[in-house]
Amino acid sequence: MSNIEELESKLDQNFVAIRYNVEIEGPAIKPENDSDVQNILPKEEPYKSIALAVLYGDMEASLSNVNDGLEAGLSPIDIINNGLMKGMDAVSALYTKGFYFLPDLMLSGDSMMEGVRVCEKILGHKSETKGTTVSFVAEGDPHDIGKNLVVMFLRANGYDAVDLGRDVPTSEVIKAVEEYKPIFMTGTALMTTTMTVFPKVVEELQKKGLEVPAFGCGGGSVRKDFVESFPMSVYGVEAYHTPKLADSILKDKKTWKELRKEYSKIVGEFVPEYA
Amino acid sequence: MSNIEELESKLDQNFVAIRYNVEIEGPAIKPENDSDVQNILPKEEPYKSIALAVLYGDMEASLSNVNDGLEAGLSPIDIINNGLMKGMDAVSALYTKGFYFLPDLMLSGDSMMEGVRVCEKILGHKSETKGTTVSFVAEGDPHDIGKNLVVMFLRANGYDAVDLGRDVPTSEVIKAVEEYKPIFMTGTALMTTTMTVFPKVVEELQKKGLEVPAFGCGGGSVRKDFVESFPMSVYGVEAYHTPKLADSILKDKKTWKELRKEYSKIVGEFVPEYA
Amino acid sequence: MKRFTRMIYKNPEEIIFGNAKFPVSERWNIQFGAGYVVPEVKVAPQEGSEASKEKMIGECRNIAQSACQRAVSIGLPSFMLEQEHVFQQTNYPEWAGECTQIQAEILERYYDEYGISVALRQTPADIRVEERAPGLRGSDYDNKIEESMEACAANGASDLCIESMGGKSASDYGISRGDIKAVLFGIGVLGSIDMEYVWKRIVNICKKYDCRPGGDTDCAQANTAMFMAGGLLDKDIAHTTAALARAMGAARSLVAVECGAIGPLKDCGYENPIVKAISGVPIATEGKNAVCAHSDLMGNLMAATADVWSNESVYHRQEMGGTTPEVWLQATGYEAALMNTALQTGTGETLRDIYTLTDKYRDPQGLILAYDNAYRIGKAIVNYGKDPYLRARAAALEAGKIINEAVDSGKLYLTRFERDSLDNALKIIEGLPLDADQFTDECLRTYTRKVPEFDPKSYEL
Amino acid sequence: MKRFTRMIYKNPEEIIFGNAKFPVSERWNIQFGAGYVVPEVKVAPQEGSEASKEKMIGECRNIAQSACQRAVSIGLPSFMLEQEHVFQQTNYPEWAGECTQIQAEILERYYDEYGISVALRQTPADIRVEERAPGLRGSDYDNKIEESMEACAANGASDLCIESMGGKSASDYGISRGDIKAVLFGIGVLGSIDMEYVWKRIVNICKKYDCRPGGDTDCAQANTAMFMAGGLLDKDIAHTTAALARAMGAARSLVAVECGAIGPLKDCGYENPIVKAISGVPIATEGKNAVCAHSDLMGNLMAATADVWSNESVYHRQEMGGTTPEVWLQATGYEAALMNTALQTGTGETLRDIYTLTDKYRDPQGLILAYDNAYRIGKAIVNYGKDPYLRARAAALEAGKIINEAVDSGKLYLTRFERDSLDNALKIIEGLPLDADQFTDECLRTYTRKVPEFDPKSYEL
Ligand code: B12
Ligand code: B12
Ligand code: SF4
Ligand code: SF4
Ligand SMILES: [Zn+2]
Ligand SMILES: [Zn+2]
Ligand SMILES: [Zn+2]
Repeated sequence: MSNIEELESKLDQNFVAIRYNVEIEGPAIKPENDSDVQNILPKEEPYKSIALAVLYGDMEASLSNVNDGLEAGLSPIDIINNGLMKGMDAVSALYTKGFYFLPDLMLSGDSMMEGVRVCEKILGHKSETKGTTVSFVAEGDPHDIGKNLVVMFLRANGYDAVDLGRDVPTSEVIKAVEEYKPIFMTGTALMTTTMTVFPKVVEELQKKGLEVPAFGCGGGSVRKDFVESFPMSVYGVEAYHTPKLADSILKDKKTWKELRKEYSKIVGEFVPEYA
Repeated sequence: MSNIEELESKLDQNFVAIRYNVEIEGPAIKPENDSDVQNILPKEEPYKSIALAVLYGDMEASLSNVNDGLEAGLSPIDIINNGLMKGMDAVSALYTKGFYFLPDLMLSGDSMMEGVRVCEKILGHKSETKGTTVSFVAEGDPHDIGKNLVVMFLRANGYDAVDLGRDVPTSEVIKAVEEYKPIFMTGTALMTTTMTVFPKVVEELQKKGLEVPAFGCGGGSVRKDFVESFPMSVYGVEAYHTPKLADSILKDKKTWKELRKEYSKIVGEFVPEYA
Repeated sequence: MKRFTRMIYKNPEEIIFGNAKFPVSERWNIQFGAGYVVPEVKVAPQEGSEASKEKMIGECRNIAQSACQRAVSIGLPSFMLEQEHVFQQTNYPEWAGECTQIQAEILERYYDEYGISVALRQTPADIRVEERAPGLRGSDYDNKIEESMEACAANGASDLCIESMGGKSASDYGISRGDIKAVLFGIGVLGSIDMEYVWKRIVNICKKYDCRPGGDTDCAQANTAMFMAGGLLDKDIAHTTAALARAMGAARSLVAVECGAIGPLKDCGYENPIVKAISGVPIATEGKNAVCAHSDLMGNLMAATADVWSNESVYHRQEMGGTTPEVWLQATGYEAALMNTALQTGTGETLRDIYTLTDKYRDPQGLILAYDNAYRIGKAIVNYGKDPYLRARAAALEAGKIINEAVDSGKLYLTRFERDSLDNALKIIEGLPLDADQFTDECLRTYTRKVPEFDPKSYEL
Repeated sequence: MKRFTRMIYKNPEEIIFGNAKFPVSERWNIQFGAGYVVPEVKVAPQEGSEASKEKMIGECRNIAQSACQRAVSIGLPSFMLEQEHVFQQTNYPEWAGECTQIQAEILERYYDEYGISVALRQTPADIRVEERAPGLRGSDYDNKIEESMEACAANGASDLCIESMGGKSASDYGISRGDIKAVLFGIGVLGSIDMEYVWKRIVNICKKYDCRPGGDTDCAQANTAMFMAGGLLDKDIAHTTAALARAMGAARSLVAVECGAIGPLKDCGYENPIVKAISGVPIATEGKNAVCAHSDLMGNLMAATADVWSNESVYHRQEMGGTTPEVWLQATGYEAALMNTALQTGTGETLRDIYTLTDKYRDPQGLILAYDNAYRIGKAIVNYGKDPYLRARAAALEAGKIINEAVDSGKLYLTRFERDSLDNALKIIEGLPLDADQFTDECLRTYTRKVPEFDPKSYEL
């Protein structure tokens, strides 16, 4: 027996580290048995099956359900709104509660989007979305996962999220605002030396007399105090906050000033940065 | 032999910690043999002895030298300017070079001040100083050593430094400015929650139409960015910088804006906070 | 009042982190010195939070919440939150009560939900001003301290501390001039007198509640010397002078325990290893995870004897790695975890010894606090245990001896400034009277004149 | 190109901090892995410093100067300064050169004046953008990286590193969906291919100067997984998935060494213990003194095998305890001092083991990097050493086995999410083809469709 094994044999781990994630885990339940999910899921078929396939992130089942529905003469709009989107709503609820995880969300999102695409082909045009948003990663910055999550959350929540990519020149951001007139724009930067792009974007917009209702700025090194040092902006903390911010702009006509003040309330949880 | 002794016997300290202070120490020299000191010290007696007593921080010798000089009919003003102050200038030079330490400085300062007091008694009034300064510790703050050093350095360099003490209400600071019209004011705060007094002081001054050429703000928790967020102020780093700042106001008519820009140059050394 | 005249520890080898002869239990299922080390975190309220009670409460809530969140997120079995009051929190006892209450609520919620062991330390500020009559006793400020202490105890603090300032006037004068007699007077005599006044009161308050009297620190004196001494290349105070002040500080901080404080003693008392060796109470210490706030020359050594391992109040703000309560609790939490692993695996003594040796010869200040040397100073103190002055004097002499021995054996090298300051100080101390009253009289004559802030009435002298 | 098919270390017990089979010397009298641990510090340039070359140079000077000052002020025998370039420093090679030059000058001044051993690491940024043709090879950005590298080497860098991004497109897709096949493709195949391209070039540049090729890190992939996995209570990526990605990352980061990198490998390569076990080169690691920048679940464990002990780029600003270069160098400096004391006193193995055990069962990611387990993964890799795909696959399978053994022996408990993700991943990996070309073909078919950013031409596929 080597020395580390000998030491290890004496160790009572409870004095060193506690895996609270394991300690607090409740019993396993099937996702469709969760009470919130039951409230969200449609009762009638085939919507129920369509939603369930999304809930399970099962792309194949989702596609065949959607095709079946279309063949049975259901309207593509109904399939999207009463089936696919409901499934996604249920997924979001489970994610918020901590029963579902990011990969679930991503796979469900993929399943939903595939279904929507099929429906849109039948429709012959893009389906109605809640609104258009624009997202980008600052020029000179390669870190794009946060932005990818933001875009995914927006799409999963029914927004038409335009993704400009990473290392995006400021001029392209301005062009996109002119073109899409987004109801919300998000910028991600993970470096002290790239977050400085945000105020430049605002300045350029103002020069051209353009405006967005709010410009969510987030990313690993970005600080609230920095973001609040220029106008139009709101400091964004978690990617899954994004659709809540967008919703509150859309539904409650919140301005960027109000978003700053009511952030915690709008996203519905304690946010240390905003306490 | 206990275990720690056994371990200790194996230890080659050069791999753990190096006492660079010991490593770089040059040979001992007598203070009066230092070339800068020789340039500063008066050549003629009794000024030379008076200055030397200050240089050695020898209060008794200083007093008796001064008394001897006065009895011999020298003017109190000459004793102060050509004797006591020269000694102090030499002390400052040695402190700046790192040959002298704070206690040397304090004791020399005490010796000089005692001598000055005796001369002033003969004069019948306060001796001419370079100018008046006002120093205080912010309301609610008990930490006063930094302020005490600031005051000591100012006095040692020929300023009439008014010391308002610690935990000083803002109203008293304003009153002192009205009364003394200082050429420089210093505030010390060592806490995040007391440095907020500084902008309040400035606001109150402005309300009353008062102004000081510059308001040096320093202390353990105070940050440059904070100090530069309101007008009239200069972030102060080391207590021994204070007389250099005051001198540059006095001689070069520097404004607080210039002090901010030229801080490193004025104090004559690399200051990380200003780099 | 009981005075320590014998060592509770019978030999230095017994002293080790996470273990104290007299462990302390506090609510929320936490023990100190009972075989494991507890990490501590504290964060200074942001600028502006002092502007209103509501802001300060929000600030305190936020600090507690962030710390709890990180604790469970990295799997800490236990931790202590300390809040060091700013002026307003103590000057308005209502603030003290409500800030404590919100933090207690949050800690309790995490205790209930996760079973994590927690503790809440409140440290009201010593806002007394000696030079403003009536000085240290009976002033408005003095009364506010008492009320704040009670408000904390009544509203959920699991223990109380203070950094009391008695004797600062004289010691400040002495430290900045290398006048070791003034330092000894300020710490050994005045500091010890004031401690009795302050601590009898705190102990009485704690008796009424489920709240423990923690401890004091010689921050106002020995830490002041340490901070002014600075790094190796600083040219202010000799590090040997600071070492002597520290040794004296142990004689003074011991008074809290003699009045009934049971620990864990307050983190910034770098003299705590000595007090632990004498009295057997658990101690908080800080060192290499206090870099956020200051630079000491014994970052590892201070862990060797810690029962609570702390950071130091830091700006409350965002770091890339989270907010500062999160970041710094993680820092102390991981170090405590290392110590606990060592204790669990029977390698605690080895870790203690390498912690110690890392800094033992970095600087004279660390040298005298190495647990073997701390023990020696403890013995010097208890030899004169009944006399606060003589024991502080003995502590300084023993510290000087320890330094000289290390120099003689070629393990520690001093600069000329350190060497001269030490020789000079030891010569003076050796020449001092062996009678406390005589010493006090002499000092009263000298320092009431030389130190304008010093007010004998504050010490009933 | 040489491939590792045998372990340089003959058994895991030989692996310990401060010692590598193949120590590295750099100018300014510093050695890595030669019996002592070197502390490292790095600080991110402030916002706004990117606005002009002059500002950036001032910023770099300031960082170097502060670090040097603190180093001598606390008595550090040696340290390494790293500067991770921001976009502009790499995109304008002139900036790279001049920033390096000023830092080299300052370090040299301290080396001359105090005799302190120093090193200057420069890490140009991988600014290539795969999804923008011509992608990873031959684009303007790609050429700028080369020029910047050369400018650094010519102006005083003592070694060069990079965090290269090859394969990120596929691995990002896979990590966020728990698609382990995409992760393996991104790391094991694409990452390894790109590493060859990047590293042959760096090694060639270094040959021309007194500058060493340091190493790479799987930051873009394994760290991304680790960061997204987050703390114990986060609900994004399963920590078991992140552990598998880390194991694969070792197979990929090894390529730098195979191309001629000699270490110390770059600090944030948490896979470095595995690479060290295989190749014997010194490594930089980071952990509990990187809390400023991120929260990992193995803060102590990563010290067990460190030859250079680092913080992580932090805001450049003032703390109460000094500026951040000072504060964080003191943090890593004190930890390195502890390790060096242990090495000196013959207790290094004990410290290594308690470092390791502190985090071994905190999380599956730490478990597989414990030096004994790292060694096992290393063996799995060299068994298939000649085939980058198969060795990454073998690494993941071995990591899975290690986790399952710990679970079976009751030492580690997994959540359902971790359990399911692991079972699922292992099942998929086991079912993958044993032929690299076949695997690559399959993946090309799947992921060119699913991952819009992925461009096979960037890998000459
Ligand atoms: C992984 C990583 C990389 C990977 C990135 C891979 C990828 N796919 O993106 C790679 C290897 C490419 C990389 C490279 C570099 N990196 Co890097 N990297 C990281 C690291 C470790 C994690 C980033 C990450 O993906 N996090 C996970 C994602 C999900 O988080 P996120 O993007 O922040 O998003 C979250 C929130 O911010 C929020 N959010 C984001 N945007 C928005 C918007 C809105 C509206 C809302 C509501 C929310 C929101 O949502 C997410 C949470 O849900 C960070 C550390 C850190 N603290 O972030 C360093 C970090 C960003 N990198 C850093 C550095 C220095 C670099 C390099 C410059 C180093 C170098 N010289 O080589 C290079 C970049 C080179 C270049 N081109 O300039 C530094 C930046 C320091 C600085 N100057 O400020 C960091 C901070 C590390 C550190 N020191 O702490 N890096
Ligand atoms: C010693 C000390 C004390 C002693 C002070 C004794 C004394 N004689 O002053 C005592 C015990 C009283 C004390 C008490 C407290 N303290 Co205290 N204390 C310190 C400590 C450790 C050192 C301070 C010191 O004397 N430094 C040496 C002097 C020389 O430095 P300085 O004053 O900063 O001056 C230097 C420069 O700033 C400059 N300077 C200063 N002013 C100016 C002006 C100009 C113009 C210029 C050019 C230069 C300049 O010159 C000097 C250098 O040459 C600091 C730590 C630190 N980082 O500073 C904490 C510190 C200030 N204390 C702190 C705290 C929290 C407290 C308490 C509130 C704790 C409590 N709850 O009990 C209490 C205060 C109670 C109250 N009344 O409110 C915190 C403040 C945190 C915050 N909120 O921001 C600090 C920062 C510790 C920490 N966490 O890092 N403390
Ligand atoms: S030194 Fe630090 S820990 Fe100690 S009392 Fe003062 S502020 Fe608190
Ligand atoms: S994780 Fe940190 S150390 Fe590693 S490369 Fe990315 S920024 Fe640098
Ligand atoms: Zn203190
Ligand atoms: Zn402390
Ligand atoms: Zn790193």
